Amino acid sequence: MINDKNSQKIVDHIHNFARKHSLWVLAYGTGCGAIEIPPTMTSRYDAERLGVRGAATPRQADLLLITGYLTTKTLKRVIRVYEQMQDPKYVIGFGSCTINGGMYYDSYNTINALDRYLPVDVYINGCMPRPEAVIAGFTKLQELITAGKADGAAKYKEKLEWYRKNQKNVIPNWTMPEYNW
Amino acid sequence: MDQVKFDISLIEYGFFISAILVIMIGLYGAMVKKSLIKIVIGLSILESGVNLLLITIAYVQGGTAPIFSPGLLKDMPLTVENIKALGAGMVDPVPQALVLTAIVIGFGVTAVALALVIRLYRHHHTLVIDEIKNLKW
Amino acid sequence: MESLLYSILGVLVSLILAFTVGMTYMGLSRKITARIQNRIGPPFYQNFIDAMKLYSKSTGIHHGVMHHLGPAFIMVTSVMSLMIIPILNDSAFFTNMNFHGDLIFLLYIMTFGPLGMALGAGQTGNPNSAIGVTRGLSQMVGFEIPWVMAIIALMIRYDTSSIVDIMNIQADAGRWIMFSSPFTFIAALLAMLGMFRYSPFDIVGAPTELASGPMSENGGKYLFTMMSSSSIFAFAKLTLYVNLFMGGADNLLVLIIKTFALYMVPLLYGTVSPRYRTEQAVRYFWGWPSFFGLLAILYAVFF
Amino acid sequence: MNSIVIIFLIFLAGAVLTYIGQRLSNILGSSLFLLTIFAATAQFYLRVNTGDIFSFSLNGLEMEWGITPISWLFSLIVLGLGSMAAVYSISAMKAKERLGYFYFNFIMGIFSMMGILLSRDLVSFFIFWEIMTWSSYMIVIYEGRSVQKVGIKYFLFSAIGAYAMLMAIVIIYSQVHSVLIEDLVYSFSSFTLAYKIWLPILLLTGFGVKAGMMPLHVWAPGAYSHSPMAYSSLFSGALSKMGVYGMVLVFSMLITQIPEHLLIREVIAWLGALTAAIGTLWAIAQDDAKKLLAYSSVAQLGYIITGVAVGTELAMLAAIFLAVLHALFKGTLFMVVGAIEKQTGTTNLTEVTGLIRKMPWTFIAALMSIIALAGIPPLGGFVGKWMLYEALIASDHYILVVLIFFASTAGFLYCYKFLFGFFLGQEEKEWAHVKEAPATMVVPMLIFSVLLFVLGTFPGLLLKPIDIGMQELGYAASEGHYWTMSVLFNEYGNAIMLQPILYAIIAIFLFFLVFLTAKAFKGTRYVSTKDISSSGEVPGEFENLSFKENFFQPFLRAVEPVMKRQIDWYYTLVGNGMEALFNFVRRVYTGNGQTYAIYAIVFLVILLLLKSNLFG
Amino acid sequence: MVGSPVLFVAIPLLTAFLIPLFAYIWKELVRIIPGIVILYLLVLSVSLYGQVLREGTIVEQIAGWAPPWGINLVFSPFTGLLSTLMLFMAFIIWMYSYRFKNIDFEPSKKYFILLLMLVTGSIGIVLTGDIFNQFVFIEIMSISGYGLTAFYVGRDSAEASFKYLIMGSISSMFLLLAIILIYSQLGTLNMADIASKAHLMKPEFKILALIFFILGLGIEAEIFPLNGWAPDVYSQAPGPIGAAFSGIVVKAGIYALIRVIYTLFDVEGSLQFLVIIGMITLIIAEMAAIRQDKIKRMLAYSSIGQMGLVLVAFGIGTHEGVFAALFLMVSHALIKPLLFLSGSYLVFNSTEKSIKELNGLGKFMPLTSFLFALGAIAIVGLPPLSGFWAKWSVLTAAANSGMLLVIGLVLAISIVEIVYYFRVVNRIYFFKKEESVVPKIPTINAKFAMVILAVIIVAIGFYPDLITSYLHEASETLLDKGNYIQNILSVAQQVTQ
Repeated sequence: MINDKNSQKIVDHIHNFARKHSLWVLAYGTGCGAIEIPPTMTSRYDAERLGVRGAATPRQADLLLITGYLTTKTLKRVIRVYEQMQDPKYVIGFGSCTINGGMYYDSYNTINALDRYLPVDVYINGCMPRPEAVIAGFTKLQELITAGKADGAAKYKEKLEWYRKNQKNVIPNWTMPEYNW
Repeated sequence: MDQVKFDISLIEYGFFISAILVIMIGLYGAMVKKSLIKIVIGLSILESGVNLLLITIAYVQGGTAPIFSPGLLKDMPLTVENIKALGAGMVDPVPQALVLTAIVIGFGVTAVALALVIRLYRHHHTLVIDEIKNLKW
Repeated sequence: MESLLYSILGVLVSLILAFTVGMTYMGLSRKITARIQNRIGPPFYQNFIDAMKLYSKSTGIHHGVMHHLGPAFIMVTSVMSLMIIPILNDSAFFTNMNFHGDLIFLLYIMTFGPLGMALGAGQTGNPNSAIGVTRGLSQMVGFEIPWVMAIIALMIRYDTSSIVDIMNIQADAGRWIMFSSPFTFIAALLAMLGMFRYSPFDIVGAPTELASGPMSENGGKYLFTMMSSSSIFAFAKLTLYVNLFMGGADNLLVLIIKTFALYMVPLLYGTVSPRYRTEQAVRYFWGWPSFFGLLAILYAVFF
Repeated sequence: MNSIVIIFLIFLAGAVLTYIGQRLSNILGSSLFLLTIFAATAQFYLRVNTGDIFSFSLNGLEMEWGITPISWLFSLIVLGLGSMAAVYSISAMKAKERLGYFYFNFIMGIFSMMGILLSRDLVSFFIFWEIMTWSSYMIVIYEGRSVQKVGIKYFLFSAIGAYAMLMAIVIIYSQVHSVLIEDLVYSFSSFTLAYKIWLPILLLTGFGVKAGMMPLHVWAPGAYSHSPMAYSSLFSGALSKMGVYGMVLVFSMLITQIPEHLLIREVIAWLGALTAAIGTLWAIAQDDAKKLLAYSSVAQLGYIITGVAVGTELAMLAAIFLAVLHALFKGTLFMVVGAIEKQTGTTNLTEVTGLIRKMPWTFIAALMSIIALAGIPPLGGFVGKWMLYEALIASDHYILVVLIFFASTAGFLYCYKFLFGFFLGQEEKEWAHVKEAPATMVVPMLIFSVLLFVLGTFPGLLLKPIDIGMQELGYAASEGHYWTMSVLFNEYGNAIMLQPILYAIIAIFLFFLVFLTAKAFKGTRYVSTKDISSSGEVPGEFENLSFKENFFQPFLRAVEPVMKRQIDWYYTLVGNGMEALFNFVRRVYTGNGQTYAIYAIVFLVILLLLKSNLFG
Repeated sequence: MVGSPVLFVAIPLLTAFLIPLFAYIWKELVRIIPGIVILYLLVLSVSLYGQVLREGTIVEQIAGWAPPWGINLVFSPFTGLLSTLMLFMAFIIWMYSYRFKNIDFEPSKKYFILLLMLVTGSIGIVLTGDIFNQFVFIEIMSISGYGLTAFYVGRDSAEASFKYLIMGSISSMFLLLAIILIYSQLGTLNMADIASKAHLMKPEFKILALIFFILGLGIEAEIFPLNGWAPDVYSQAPGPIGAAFSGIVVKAGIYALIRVIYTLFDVEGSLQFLVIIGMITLIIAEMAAIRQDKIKRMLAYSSIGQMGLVLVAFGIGTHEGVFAALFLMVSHALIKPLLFLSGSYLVFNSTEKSIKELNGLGKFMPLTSFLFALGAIAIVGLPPLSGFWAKWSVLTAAANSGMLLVIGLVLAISIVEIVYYFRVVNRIYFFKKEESVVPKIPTINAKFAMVILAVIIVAIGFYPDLITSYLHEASETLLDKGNYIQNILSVAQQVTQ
């Protein structure tokens, strides 16, 4: 009965509902975007009413926030954190820097397109995005989850080699353990 | 033997006092003098003093030498009473015997002491007793 | 046989009840905190959603058997406490395994959970977990002192070590122990602040400093187990306090009202408090709360 | 020949033969060693019945050897732990030097303990007591130079205790003109009041030293932690119980006859509780597992002493029950440390880490005994502690309960430290090579673990013989009476049966273990302990991520005022003062011959001056 | 009669002077003859002792003069026990020193002459019934003691010997003074006679005489302020002589003191004085012992302390007390020589003789070290060795007399004893050997001598009844003053009738 496709669908639906309304965020304060997180969470905008809540460790988190530009040095940590998160997991790119490098587009040690290294589910545009935009991003992600389209993690597994190649290109001395998920 | 009663006269006090004085001198020598030789001399004097005291005790006023010769007995019969009566007039012989023994012993001790002094001098190159204190505490 | 089934059913119901009520209280606490902070806050059922989500995580990791068993340990503790604590006065349905002397048993059982969980946290190899555990255990030693003093004062005063007896005594006297033995209640209440690990005493799982301490390696189902067990445990503790000090409850509604009222104490105290360091917390518990505990014992001995 | 004598002969001959055999060949020595202990054990349990008596006369003293139920009970500890520790020590001591010496003293240790238990008179009691002291002393100093201070300290305190005891025995002999214990008990009531108070105090000092009672415990941590672990298990498990045994005798036979007995009882009970509390605090502060266990032993013995001292039926029952259990779990724990020391070469909790996957059986044994130690149901420690609490509350020792409860809660801290330090935490590359200890070491530990479990669930198995023993000591009534006194048993009737409450606990435990987590266990994946969330950093292979140093620093900060000074410090102060005094006094021997001569004269003068005071 | 008590004095004295003659026959005889003589005397003593136990005290008159005029030797169960013990110790010491240090012919000649004289003196002290005779024997013993102490040239032996000599001279002075006093008052030198007439003495003279005796004999018995010489002598004399001092000489000194106090006078308070002075001696000696760094000095202080304890036991004054004292004497006479004998091989090749040099010798000299350890364990009174029973008897005796303070102090001091003995034993077994020390394996005869002692110690420890009956007999004899007087003076009556 459980294996039945329809009932699985129902279960998925319930699960997705739960996932959608309970987004535990690991806010990786990589860049200046980190400053936008506190107003988002506190009284003025109160993201918690959407079920968004900070998580202390990647093991507990569902959502990785890449808040701003990523240096190659930080990228390594971000990849590590991402890989430690449990499925299902989502990534939100924060600000222009994650999309095309933003104002650091020609810097020697920041990456330009986050998507080449990690599967980003939602981008939030702006430099910096205001809390309203961030909340809009969360809502967008929730929509995607409901629709079952927030499948970045699956994509990452699928195209792991490609991602790895890109990652290794920018990260010298690759010492990370193999992705074991 | 009955308890011997002594009639202590002034002269005997003199003997006692002098004997004790000798002992004191000996003790003084043995305890205050720093030279080993003087200490040995002190000890010798001490011996002599004690011997003198011993002899003094045995002294009987006007007594004779404690020798029983046939002449002494004369015509008296040889009874216990007579012998006792005779003996009362004699100096007590036992302390004299003791003193003889003690003198011999004292001699021996002095000899050993002097030998030791020689050994000590060879070893320490001094005769001052205060400096011969390798063994202490 | 029938009665056995009946009591098993009762246990299951009380379990579900504890889970539900506990979760709701947790959710409400988030809501209340949010309102105090002038936020809207999550809906009161947010915790159910969170639990659901955690349970629906499709992958999970463990660092070894002990890590895996850790949440189970704490769950066992919670359920065991719940089984022993009578839920309602003279209820035929909730025939819990309360027995004569269960107070002492409870004292032990309640300390067992943290230890079991500590073992689990230990095996993760995450230094943060271990640090959290040491803090947690230290605090436990702290608040156990006033707590045990309060319990002993109760035992002396009412000459029993059974919760049911104490409930009956209150029912007979028509007066809550809260009022008849105020010192005992104060000591126990202050100890409860530590038991709940709410704000001044929440350094154990400091989210930023220790990455949530003992549970930093737990995600998904483990976290779910811990969350639900802590809700159950919270309910059990509140019920115990209600039983001991507030005369128990005749029906579920009264129970819920009383427990909720009691629950507000650590919650509200927490929302307005900063955080104690561990040694400060320990010393705090050995200060006034223990003094009240001592007073309670003296009071019980002499009056 | 009397079978008691035969046992003693087996021990003595076995000890000597083992020593000789060990010189000839390793295997011969080890097998003789085991043979001796097992032969004696078998002889004891098969041939000796309670009530057997062997009496003889020595040096004009009537002496008697025999066995009473209470000593039979303690013999379980001695021989049970002794034989297991013997098996354990074969592997544990492999490739060590001076094995003959070790075996000899090991056998002598067991021999003397059996002697203590079988003695029915005070002199042979004392003789065996002293044999026990020096045989254990010999093993304490087994490691050599580094431990000689520890050894002297141990021996010194043992001697203080033993001489206090000897003084009591001598006084008793002068009063009773017999050294038989029964005569003492019979005529104790006719003693003067001063004797009635001082004799138990002297005896208790003697026993208190061995039992590690508060101001006399300072030898224990060093001695327990520095002897080879194979012996430490016996040392802490059985040898210290001899002190408890003596205390049980004193409290049940003598103190009950004192009208003002309450004060002694209170003082000793308080000392016991303080021992428990302070011992626990110091155990928490230790970084070395041996030291930790040693202080923990001190603390655990504190509970037992308290129980014995309070001396109500239930308290006594609890204390003896705890004594047996302490032998089991502390024996196991010392064995665990020994196994770890053998496999890793160190017992420092800050160095060794993450052995759980390498030494799983050892871990299980350690876990079981820690659970028992901490007094968590369903293992035996819980039953004992519960009875103790009840007894204390029932006899109005409220503050003691708090103190003991504090000790036992704080005990969790070091329990956790022990388990975490060795078995949990990061699995470092440094210890990757470690293998499980040999079977002969693991099996005794596991046997004890199983025993702990059995005694926790079937406490009646042990309570029954304790009950018989206590009736011998003059405690009243039947088993039912005792057991209804304890709330643990009354509702659920026959204590021999498995307790329903414990049934329930185990059932729930299994339920969650199996149904809730077994499936989940499959669904989750094992990752190494290096793969932890550490801010995205990838720890290197040799990067130390263990949290070991200052493990309980916050807690220790909180209790700092209590732990400012060890009692050792005061003893050292006294000791140094004494040595300085002695050093001063011996300067009367100036080394100058003349001075001696002057002394003679001065002495003369003094005698002359005091002659009327001194003579006639 | 198997032999006469006179032989105990005559034979060794004679042999001592004949040894140079024997040397002309065969040099080895110098070593063998003393052994044979001592062995003969030992056998004689044992058989006489057996006879005495069966038939009562033997009183031997010398040169036919009956007591109180003549000198007499008394072989009672008490003196017999002591003389047997002393001869046994002498035999052990002879056996041990047969090849000690491979001494040359000339020194060994002197050594054995002096040793025999020492034995003569000691046995004479015990057996004689005449105070002046006792004085002479004391002097014989002392003079041979001076000689033996200064036996080695290389050490500070002369210094020790000189101190001994000074004290010895003072001792003899006081003895003579005491004798003078007694003689002047009672006109007799026979002990039994003095004892029977002691009540006739003026009390002040009696006490003065007693004080002089205490001073004179106290120097030999090593009571507190008079024992400054003892540690020096023990430590500087050759090892076996240290053993002889602790096993023979001191015992003789104690005997003499006890004889004076128990038999000669019955001054009230003298027993109490014994307890006090014994206690002081014990305490101060053990205090000094704990801080020693020379092994033999430590043993010496320990020996002094033990003697203090013996005096305490004698001071208890009851039968049990005397029994305990005797037990302690016997036990100490066995154990302390064992310590000296094994200890002197342990520091055989070292010049300093310090405790440090014992480090780690357990591996190199297993037997010797073991015996030393055994001795140490025995002397601190750990069961099941003989020391325990000795201590037990002392304590019970004290307890029966209600001297609880004594018990406490003795036990407290025992703890001090434990500390310093175990420090040494630990060093032997568990320390690293000093580079400079060259271990010396004992010769076979020395090993044999030590093992005999050890075996006896263990045997007594396991079965004290081996000796207790003799000790009881002996203590009864000592306490039965009337019988002593009667035994001796009845001889006189037989002669006069």
